[in-house]
Amino acid sequence: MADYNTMELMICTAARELEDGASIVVGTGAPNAAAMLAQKAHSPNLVILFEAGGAAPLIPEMPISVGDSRTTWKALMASGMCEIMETCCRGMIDYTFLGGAQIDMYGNLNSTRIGPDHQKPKVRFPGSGGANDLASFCWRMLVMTPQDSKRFAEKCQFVTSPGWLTGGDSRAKSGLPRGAGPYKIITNMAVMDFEPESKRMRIIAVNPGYSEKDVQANCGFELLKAKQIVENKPPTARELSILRDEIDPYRYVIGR
Amino acid sequence: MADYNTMELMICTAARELEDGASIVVGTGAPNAAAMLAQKAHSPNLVILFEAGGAAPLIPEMPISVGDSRTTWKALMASGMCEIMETCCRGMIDYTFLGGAQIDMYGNLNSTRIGPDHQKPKVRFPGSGGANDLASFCWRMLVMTPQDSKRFAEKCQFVTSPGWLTGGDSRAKSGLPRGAGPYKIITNMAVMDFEPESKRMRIIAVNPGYSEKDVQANCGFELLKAKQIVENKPPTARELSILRDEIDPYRYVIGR
Amino acid sequence: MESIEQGIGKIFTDPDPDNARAFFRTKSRKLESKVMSVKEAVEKFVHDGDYLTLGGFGANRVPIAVAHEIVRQGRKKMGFAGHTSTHDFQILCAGEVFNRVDVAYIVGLEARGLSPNARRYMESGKVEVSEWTNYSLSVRFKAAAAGVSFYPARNMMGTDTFKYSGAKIIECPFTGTRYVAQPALYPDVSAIHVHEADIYGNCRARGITVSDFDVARASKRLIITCERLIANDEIRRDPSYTVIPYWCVDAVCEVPYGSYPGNMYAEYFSDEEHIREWMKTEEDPVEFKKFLEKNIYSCKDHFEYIEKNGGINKLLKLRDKEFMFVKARD
Amino acid sequence: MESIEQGIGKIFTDPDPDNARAFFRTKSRKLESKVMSVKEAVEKFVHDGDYLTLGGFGANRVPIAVAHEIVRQGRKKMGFAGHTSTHDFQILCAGEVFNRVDVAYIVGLEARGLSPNARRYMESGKVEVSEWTNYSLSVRFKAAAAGVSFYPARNMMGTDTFKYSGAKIIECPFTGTRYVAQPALYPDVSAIHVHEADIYGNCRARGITVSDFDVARASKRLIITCERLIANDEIRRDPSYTVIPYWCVDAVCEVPYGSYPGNMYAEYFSDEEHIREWMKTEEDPVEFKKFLEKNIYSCKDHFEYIEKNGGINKLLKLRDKEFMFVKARD
Repeated sequence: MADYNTMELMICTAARELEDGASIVVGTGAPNAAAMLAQKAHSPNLVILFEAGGAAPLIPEMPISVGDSRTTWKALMASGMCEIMETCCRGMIDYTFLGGAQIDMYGNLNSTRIGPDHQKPKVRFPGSGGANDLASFCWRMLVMTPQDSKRFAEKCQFVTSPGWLTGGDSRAKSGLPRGAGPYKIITNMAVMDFEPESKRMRIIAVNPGYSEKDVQANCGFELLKAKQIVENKPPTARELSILRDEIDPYRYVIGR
Repeated sequence: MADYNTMELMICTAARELEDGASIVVGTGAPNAAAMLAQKAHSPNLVILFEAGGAAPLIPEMPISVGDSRTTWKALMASGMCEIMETCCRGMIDYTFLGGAQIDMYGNLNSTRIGPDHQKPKVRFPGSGGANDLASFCWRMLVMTPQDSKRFAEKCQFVTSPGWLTGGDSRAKSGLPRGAGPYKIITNMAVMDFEPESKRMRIIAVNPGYSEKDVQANCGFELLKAKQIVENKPPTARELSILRDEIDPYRYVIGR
Repeated sequence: MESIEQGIGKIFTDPDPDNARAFFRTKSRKLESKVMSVKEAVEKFVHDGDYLTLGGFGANRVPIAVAHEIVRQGRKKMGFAGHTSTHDFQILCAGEVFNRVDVAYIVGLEARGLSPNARRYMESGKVEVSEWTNYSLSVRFKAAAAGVSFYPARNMMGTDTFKYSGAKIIECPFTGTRYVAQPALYPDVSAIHVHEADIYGNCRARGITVSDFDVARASKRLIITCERLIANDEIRRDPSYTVIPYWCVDAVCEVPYGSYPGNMYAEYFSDEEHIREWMKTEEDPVEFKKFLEKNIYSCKDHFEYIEKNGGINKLLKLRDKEFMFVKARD
Repeated sequence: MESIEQGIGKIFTDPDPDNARAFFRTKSRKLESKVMSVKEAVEKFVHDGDYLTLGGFGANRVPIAVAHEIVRQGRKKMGFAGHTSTHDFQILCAGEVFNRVDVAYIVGLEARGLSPNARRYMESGKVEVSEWTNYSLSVRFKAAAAGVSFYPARNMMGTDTFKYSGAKIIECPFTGTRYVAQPALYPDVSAIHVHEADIYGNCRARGITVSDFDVARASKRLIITCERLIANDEIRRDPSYTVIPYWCVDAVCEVPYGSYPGNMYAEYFSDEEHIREWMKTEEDPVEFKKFLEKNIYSCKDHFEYIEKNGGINKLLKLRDKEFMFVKARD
């Protein structure tokens, strides 16, 4: 039953985090696929929202943009950016998925630039978009990302979106809404959470075929390790069939 | 041609202040009648708005409430209170009409209470409603009111809505939007404006049949007098016929 | 942040956004039927001592059935947002439901005059007041809807309205402009009447919106009454017109003519005859008691109230009046 | 008011509400026809050096005809709000139209990848940037629409996004909660594409609204492009659906398919083939120059551009795709 690729594994792992009755703001691609999978597999009451205004659509196929018509297809509401972000800020949204070019041990994310000169960067990325907002407001931030030691960086060259900032109680002191923050990091190799006191990233599960050592070897900083590290469960046949047949038949995401 | 009552005179006088292409937020009753008259008589492009959300209706008959369906009859927009008030605050609204139980020499208005104990007033009036907001935001505040020395008070027992506050540059210093304030006070006896430096109320015109002395005798504070005090022009036959036949055929307002 | 000046009025609700977040975290996001009677909704969601907001504009698109039911069930010691509250205020005063009010516009019924009973109640000393303005209350709801503890506005400065409010004056960190900081108002419970809702609480409304969409979002608990229940499919047919999403809503009550004797945009005009009778009767406390017994306490529900005051025939006339059909003049 | 901390980024526009009021005082409130061509509208209302905002969401309900015309007329040294700006950003970069940008989301085209030419331009050092977020820019427009100089929000704190922004950190005078004060953004000129407008500029739109209604109110000058002109009577038939009132508007241009190659809710889907071609061609600056010559500089108007890329037949296919008709898969 190893007949799945790492993208499929990450999506299935991520989907399992989303319990019935929860709410989530997602982007395009893998996060969207994970939310759709959760909804179809085990959480029919998962409410999916998009930052540009779409709320609770019956998503008919993968959106290309978080503002395209797929995000409002038979939706319950087509609204605006303030509506969605303020629903998050009021505390009504449980989850969000984010990503970036770099992530550090506290879950801070860089999606802005590489290079030291801000006005003339070596590489310019899109910037925050809604990521900083969602990372600030949603109760639990999830990240789905391939694991390599450049991406898992000792220090982000630019902190676009807040994780636990510099760890400990630094996020609580920053003024960001109380109790929200990074929750789990899902990679091709492992699942990480954050140790409650130091807020440092910690391995809690490894994927079939990988060891803790592999994970650490592909990480630019020292990872903490949970007392018990479990082996992550592979996708089930049902999950895979929903994902392949219903959600992404053209393999836009799982074919990557 | 003295075939008109003082309410009709006040409404016609007020209507003449409203030039074509201006915008105004009005309430019910006489102010509404004045705005409708201006629109029908000489200012077809006068835009009339209501604080509850109605914008540019073709008002079919006198509204009972600034939120009733007459305020959105064939209107250009049915919106909300923030929409209207913020249109005012952005500086898009030229005029508003206000009133109150008391007005002082700086055009401050009391529509909140009589009696010294705020928690147990002798007489409780409605309070600000939108009056304080409109007095703060609209460029020119107009007042239409019967003239008597109790109403034109030395000091308002409660300043609900701002006029020129304590005169001089006190309003500019208060933080209220620059350049807005009371403009003209139209009574059954006279028309007053405000002397530019002291911001004290000043007679600029008297109505047919009244003298400056009558006006002062019916005012609880000393009125300034313009260099030239003119006699206010009586309503024209055309104004009266529009007012009586088209605007208020049931004499709800002009029959008072 | 230091404030330059502050009012002496009380703030009756907690503006803290983290406390509000902790509450909203627990609020259901499930798509499940919330249809119930007004009686049930008030029993379940309106408690003695709660801070209450009623949607609409005094006698326009107001949740009258809920206001009557609150009086009928004898709720007391509530807080209330007097945000151009006119006929609804009259009803709550009749039941002496509240003992503290954020005042923007109370006691009056606009062009109709002042309510004698509401004045008596407000002059009795039984009710604690803080003064605000219509826009201030709108902004306070808007701030709460945005999940923050205040928004700045340029009104109220220099007046006693400010002095008797719970607001504070601050300066813009960019321009030095002075503002009144308006503290967020998160009501414990609100009721809003709309044209259409589905069983989950997704709502559509037409005509003026006042501050209702912000009130809906700011409120911890929300009762929706609607002229008509509609199918969820109809909501999904075009989501552009949903103005309140279901996750804000705790109860959905189908109450046709639910704004009666108030006006409902594109449905029916206000029953001015009945409102006049109400105001007239208030002049005599003994008569008014009988009037309330007839129109509220002895009524099973909103429909019995309507039937006692002309029933469907009256409402057809009010429909004619709303659309200005010629016979409306009869 | 002292701020606790402040970003080092520039604020490219004046947040002062009294200066904005002085401008808006002079803006016409007359109900007069504003119908003109996109060419005229850009000539009249878009000037070198102006700060520009484009409505919609990157490649959804975007005023593409205006973006092309700005490039065609060679506007330079503009400021720009990169508020999830994707394909529209690509177009403006192609013309090197701006030299300063408030960044929320730029350079990328969401799931489609990054624009090579936009990256080159943004990495060239020719463009000054301040960093913000999508919500920050939304709040900055919302504050301007409300006629104030800032609104507080709970994002950005603790990050470099804040550090490279023009925002400041303040504390709530009621709760002590920390906020990022977001300075109001009053654009000199904006363009918004809507479904329907009358000749005066009263607009209707469906689907997602992003921040467009606030942008419309915040902007000193506003160009509306619409899929269809509709009669003023139709606006007045039910004013509940007017989302932008005419007094915000300076020009009304009827541009069916005006969001092409972007998506227009309930009208047509995006032309992904053409957008892919655009991105691919950008890889080679020489090829890209030819591509721009063909698709922008040599085109008389938006329709010529559409005709060169498949014309009405292509648009019928995109309509099928929008509605997910079976043949859309062909």
